[in-house]
Amino acid sequence: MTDQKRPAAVPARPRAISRRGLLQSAAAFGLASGAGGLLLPGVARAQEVPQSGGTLRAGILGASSNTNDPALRQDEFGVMAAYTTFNHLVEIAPDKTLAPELAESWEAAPGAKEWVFNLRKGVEFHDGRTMTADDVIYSINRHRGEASQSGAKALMAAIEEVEKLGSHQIRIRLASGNADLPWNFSGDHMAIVPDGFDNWMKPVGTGGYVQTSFEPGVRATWERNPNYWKEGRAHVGEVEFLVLNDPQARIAALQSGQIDALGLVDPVAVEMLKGSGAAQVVNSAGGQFWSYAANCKLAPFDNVNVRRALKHGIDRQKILDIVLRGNGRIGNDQPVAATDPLFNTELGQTPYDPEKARYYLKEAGLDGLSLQLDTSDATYAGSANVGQLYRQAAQEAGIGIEVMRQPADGYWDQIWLNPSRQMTSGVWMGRPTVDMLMSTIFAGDAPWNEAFWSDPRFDGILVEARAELDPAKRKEMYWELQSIIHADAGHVIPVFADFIDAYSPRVRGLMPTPSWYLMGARFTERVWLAS
Amino acid sequence: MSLHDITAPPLRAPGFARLPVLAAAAFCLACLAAAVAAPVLAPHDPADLVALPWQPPGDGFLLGTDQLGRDMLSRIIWGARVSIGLSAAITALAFAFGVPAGLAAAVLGGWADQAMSRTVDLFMALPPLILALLALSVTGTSLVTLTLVAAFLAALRVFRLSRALGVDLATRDFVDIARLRGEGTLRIAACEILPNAAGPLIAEAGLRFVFAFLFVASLSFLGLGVQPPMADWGGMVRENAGALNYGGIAPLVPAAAIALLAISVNLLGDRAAGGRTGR
Amino acid sequence: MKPEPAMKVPLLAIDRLEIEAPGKGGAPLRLIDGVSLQLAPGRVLGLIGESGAGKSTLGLAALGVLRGGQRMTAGEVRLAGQPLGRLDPGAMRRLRGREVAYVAQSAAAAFNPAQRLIDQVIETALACGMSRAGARARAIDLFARLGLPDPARFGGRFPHQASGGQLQRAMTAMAMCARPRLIVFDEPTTALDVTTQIEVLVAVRSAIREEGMAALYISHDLALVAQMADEIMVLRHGRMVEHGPVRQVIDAPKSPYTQALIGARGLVRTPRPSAAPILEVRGLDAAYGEMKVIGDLTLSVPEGGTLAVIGESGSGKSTLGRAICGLLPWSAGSVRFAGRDLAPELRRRTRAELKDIQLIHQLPDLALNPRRSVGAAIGAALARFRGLRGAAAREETARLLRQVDLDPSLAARLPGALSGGQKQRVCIARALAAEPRLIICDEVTSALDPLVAEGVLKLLSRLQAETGASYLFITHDFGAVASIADEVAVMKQGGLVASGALADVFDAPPDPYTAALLEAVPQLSPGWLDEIAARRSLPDTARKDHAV
Amino acid sequence: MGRLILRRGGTGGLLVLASTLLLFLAGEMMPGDFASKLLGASATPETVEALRLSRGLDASPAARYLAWLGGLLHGDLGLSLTNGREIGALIASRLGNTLLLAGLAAAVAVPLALALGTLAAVFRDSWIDRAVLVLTMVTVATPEFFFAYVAIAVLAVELNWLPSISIPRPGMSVWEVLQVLVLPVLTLVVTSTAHVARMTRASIVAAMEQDYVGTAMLKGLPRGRIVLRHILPNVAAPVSAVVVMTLADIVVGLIIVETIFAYPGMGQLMVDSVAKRDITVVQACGLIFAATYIFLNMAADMLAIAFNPRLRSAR
Repeated sequence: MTDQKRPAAVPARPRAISRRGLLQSAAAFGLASGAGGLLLPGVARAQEVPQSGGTLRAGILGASSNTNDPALRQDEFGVMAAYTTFNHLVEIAPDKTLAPELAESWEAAPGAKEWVFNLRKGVEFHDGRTMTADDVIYSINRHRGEASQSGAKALMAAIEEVEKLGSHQIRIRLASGNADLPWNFSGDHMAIVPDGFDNWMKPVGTGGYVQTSFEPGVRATWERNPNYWKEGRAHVGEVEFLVLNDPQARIAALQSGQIDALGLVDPVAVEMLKGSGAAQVVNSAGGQFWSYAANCKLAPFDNVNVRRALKHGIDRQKILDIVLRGNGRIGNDQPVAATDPLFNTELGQTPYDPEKARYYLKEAGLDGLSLQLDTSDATYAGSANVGQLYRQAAQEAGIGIEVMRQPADGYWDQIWLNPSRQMTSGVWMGRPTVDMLMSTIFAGDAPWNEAFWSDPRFDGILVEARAELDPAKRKEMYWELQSIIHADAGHVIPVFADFIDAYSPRVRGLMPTPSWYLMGARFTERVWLAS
Repeated sequence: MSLHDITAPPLRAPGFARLPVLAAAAFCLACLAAAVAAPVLAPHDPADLVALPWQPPGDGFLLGTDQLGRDMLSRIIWGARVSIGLSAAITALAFAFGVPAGLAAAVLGGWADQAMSRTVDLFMALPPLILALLALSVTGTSLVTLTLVAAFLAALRVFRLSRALGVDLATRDFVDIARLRGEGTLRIAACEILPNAAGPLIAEAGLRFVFAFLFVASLSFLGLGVQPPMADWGGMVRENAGALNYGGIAPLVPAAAIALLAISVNLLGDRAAGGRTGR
Repeated sequence: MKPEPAMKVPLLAIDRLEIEAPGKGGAPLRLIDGVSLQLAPGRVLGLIGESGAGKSTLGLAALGVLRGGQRMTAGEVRLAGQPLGRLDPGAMRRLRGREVAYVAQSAAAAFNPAQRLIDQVIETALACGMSRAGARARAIDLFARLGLPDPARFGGRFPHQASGGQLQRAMTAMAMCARPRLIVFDEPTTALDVTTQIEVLVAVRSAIREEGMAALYISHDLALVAQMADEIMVLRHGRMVEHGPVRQVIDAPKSPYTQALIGARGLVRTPRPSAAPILEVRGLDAAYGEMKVIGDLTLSVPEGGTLAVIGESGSGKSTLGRAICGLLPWSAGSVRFAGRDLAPELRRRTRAELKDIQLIHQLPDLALNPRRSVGAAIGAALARFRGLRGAAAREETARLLRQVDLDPSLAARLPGALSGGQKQRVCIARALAAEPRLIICDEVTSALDPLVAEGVLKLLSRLQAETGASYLFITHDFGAVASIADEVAVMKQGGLVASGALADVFDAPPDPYTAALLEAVPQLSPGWLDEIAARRSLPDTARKDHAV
Repeated sequence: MGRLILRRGGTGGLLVLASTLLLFLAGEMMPGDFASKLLGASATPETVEALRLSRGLDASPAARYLAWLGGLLHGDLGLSLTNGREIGALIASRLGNTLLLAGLAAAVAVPLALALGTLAAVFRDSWIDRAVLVLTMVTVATPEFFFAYVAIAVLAVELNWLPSISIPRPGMSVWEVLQVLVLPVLTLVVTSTAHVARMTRASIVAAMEQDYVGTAMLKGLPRGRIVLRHILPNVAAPVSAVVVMTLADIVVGLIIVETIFAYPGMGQLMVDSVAKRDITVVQACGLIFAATYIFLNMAADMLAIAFNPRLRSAR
């Protein structure tokens, strides 16, 4: 956790939450019932009327290679900038439901293979043009096709056709049914830009702010879009992003009042920031979790009892207390966050129980167990230290863990998903839908099946649930899936880490938002500044 | 020719300046002992969480605890092993390659000297931190590559010094005598030149050691140095830097250790180079 | 000679002075031990002694200055009646330059390399309140009187643009510029060639006489002091050994030490009958890179005898030695040794050839590896050339050390623990270890004190008789030549100007250069310098000075 | 002297050329590539290939090296791999910033260091000397990032006197810009002063051992005059060389300071680009650093020539 403090570490080192982390997370939206009971001045209170104006300054992780092109964006900067400049077809509302944004409504044909989206009329781009279906189709097609360089290419791969039905209506045909399709359009990659647009130094969108300057890796500024179509949104007069990467400098900048907003706050700083009165800290419990994946194709981890021993040999509370300083929840070896409506509330929590672990080892016919655990800062900073905690706890259960610290460079390419490794660590930001989450990590043919686990029954239920439009049935199926993972899969999921943000005292309208840092990356249009 | 007035008070007795040198020697020895006997000396396992994070000194933890609640004293002791071992390895490697190459260049002269010297010129013409950054990006960061890269950079300087010393010594009459005996280059370099270059080289070794130390700390800052959970002092400063904003002293402990060791080695190196004022 | 003035108010009075320096073991080392002297205005006192006698320390004390670490522990130094030990620094500073000035041995190092000469010469005069124009005029006048070329513009040079002799004279001008009453000359001509030396001596002497200044003239060369001084004080180990008027000290030395000093100059060798040459050098050309040092040189060394090669610095005599040894391959010509041609390159010579020709250097400090013991230095040669190792080598080393009159126990010592003379003897022993047929002695006595040098020369003569080795004896010192050579060759600018049997060349110099060289060799007789000065229409001394 | 300078300049040119090759090779050998870094998790072989093609990476290394060199000769640094921008434009403001910061740091550090070094040397073995010795030893032995953090914690956070972020904004007054730069400048000054001060002291002490200083004393000159007229002119060459080398070190040493204070300079750009495998930018930055370093080293040598009357008057 040492390095929790450096959510982004320094530029030379791959970001703490890189690749699997930050990059996906933008598209990540766990539905959650946010952390309640905040008594901060900035947290929205009904009686307060938002004020307009002022300059909102945020410290953002970034690099000189940043671009405004949402298809190629990297880092926190790209995500935050995307939601400041652009709108999307749908948005995750602060009340955690899927809300219309540039699409006013949508409808799926039975089987969820065909979708029709009705677009909002009278929305103007920053350059004065009015948004039509052509713009939306262009914006979607940018991510498809052979030549696409987009990060959302895989996400859009299931789309077979995008059709214009009218000036403000489109139809999307999928290869197979997907009840959750609209969620895919809330991700930052999927920003809506004018038809044919490609001048990314001067981005044009329909968002609440118009970019006025952009120095990659240094700063960017916006001013309020005077023609913004949304009511009661985008309150501040100007927005400024300062690229701040050094963990110490980020906190210091907030403490000394040079910035108003900071995401990816190190849990270690939380208490101090709260105590100092110099900042408001907002925790958003969401879908971010750490994982240890035991290789189920490799003996002895192909024996479910060994996997159960591993699950009982970890002291989740200690990791939560020490590494996260309580800023999170303990995990239960399944990926759905407790804040998700589809969370299986009836699943029993696996405790830290060395005796039980020993018992399971014996069941597996083993007296003891020793294994190598690969960790790397490529996952989250300080993962090696968390590994040490696991080692300490597992020792009691007769499980010897050798914590390997792998170089960040090449960890994802060479160590992770390498069928010869015994146990690897990973980090997941959650996914907008439980289906996405499970199909990317747990399905037998999942691209990132880090535990090499497969269960035909699980796979069958998963496909069935995907096309199911009935909420009650969905819930039943997803509960079942969670329980299968919990009991059988190769994953040890010790904790869910909160998204922790900090704001200067003058920021108002704050609200825990489960989907990502800084109010699901939409803070610029949701907060306002007290004078 | 240093002159003084006939009335001027005589210089202080040399014994007076001995105190800092003795203290430096004591500190170096202590660090060395810590490095060698870490398993015996450290009160706790450096990886074990023994208390709450960032406890102040006292309460059974002489130097408090670190950002994870590990015993700072134990980590400093084990860190001595990593830090000193690494710097020593870097220095040793740099000398193992730099000195023979430098002396060979000096004694051989001609195109061999030209080839070696110009190559070294090229690498010395590039900023060391940039070189390290590039090299470590190419090779990937591990204890081995880190040592090799830092040793290479140090070896460049050692080469230059050795060559300069060698060129100077190679013109000495006793080297002529050895050549008149028909002795080979290697023997001349080893028997005639090396022993006479030893003084300045030892002083340089002290300097290189300190630089290696700080260089590794700088690289640690850039994420290219010693990787956790290994405890090296530079990394410990970095890991605990967060405490500064709380008014915690945790990062001061390893920082002070670095500074003290650097100063001590410096002092001893100066003394080895001769003269208490000759820095 | 001028009449001795009455010594009523001594300009400089030193009374039972004691000066100490920190010694090695912590016990202080007494550098000056109860020396007293008085110097009247206008008089010149010569201080004589070998290295370590304390003469420079005494000279500096006259300026109220000590070297680093030294302390005055007793006695008093009075300058113009003022007790230097009790003045405040400011007052002391004001005395320097106007009352007393200093001329150092190495003017090249004593001038600030970054400033033009004139600025440095007039600096003190300006500080004394002289106008810039006045000071410049005075300096130019002094330059002229000291025989510097183009006096009006000479001062515009930087130190590196003037020769050693010129700098020495410029430094004298600098000392004189503010008209001090006393000048301390600390070995002012030791670093110069004899022909240059004599010119500087003449110029300096006439200048101080004209200015009526008193002087302390410090030198290790009795002959020089005899020319410059009115009286002589002989120092040894910080104590005064003898003090008296020049004539008295030279003609009737009272102390045995002084007698020995005077006797050291009288060593003369009985020439041997000429033998067949063991070494023949024909048409030799040698160069350092682009710079040609030796051109078309031909000479030979008689078997069992000594050829002395004489020349001033830059004449190429040392280069000749290095070429013959093989350290500097020659570019043309041939060298025949014992009837066989030698290869120019060292690595093409046989071990026997290497063994047969040995080299002894001028500075034993540099010629001995400071990190190898005496025994190891000699042992390396024994092992290499005679295959002796272990006990045999140790025995032979002991024998060699005894042969050069050293205690065999010295074999265990490092060179740093030996005196200069001992070190040179070790070098000789090391050369003998090879049982060579030819030894090239490159200025082997130049760095040694006269008495030590005499001992080394005697040793070399004796060894020649014992071993039958031939010597190529390279030197600039005529005294040494007379005591060791059978034949001489005089070199100038890389070529030979005269050669032949010792007596022939010395008694009837065949060419003007050799004659001038011989004439410039300081003689003990006090009137010698006057005679030369009279013979040459001095001060036309600038003719051979040229910028380096 | 002209010939010496020409020769030194020629060597410098060759070194720059050689360093281009070195940088190019380093870039070629760097594992991972920008395309997969950029596309991250969503990278598929096709998207990576498409991106690589679009940046012209399909040409052979030799061809790309020659093209790069050709571009350099025309002052064209090429395009950034990650965002396709002109590197020249990307670097221009960064270079300006870096030079500004380095210049300010040098403007403070150099006179300070010279003064400290001179004082320590002139009052050798006095308390001043010892104080300077201890001060320089401590600052040399303290990692600069640590000093920066302490400075931020105390001066920015605790006392709130100075901003901890040093991003100059357009439209700032000179005074505001200076204020923003205080902390990084302070850090650089602290870490770079020691070296120059110690070298200055050593040079002066060495000069004081020279015979001509003894001569000056024996000429009865006051101490101040000896220092000013006889010592300082003679240490100008070595000290100016150290000063220039320190400048070079400051320019390069900015990497860490820039990172901490978020100052948009070259060092940050380079570190960033290495992480993103934006090889063309890495190469351009590396080249500029190398050229600066080589040039300043050359300048140091030339100053030494200029200050040495012996070399100055030779030819």
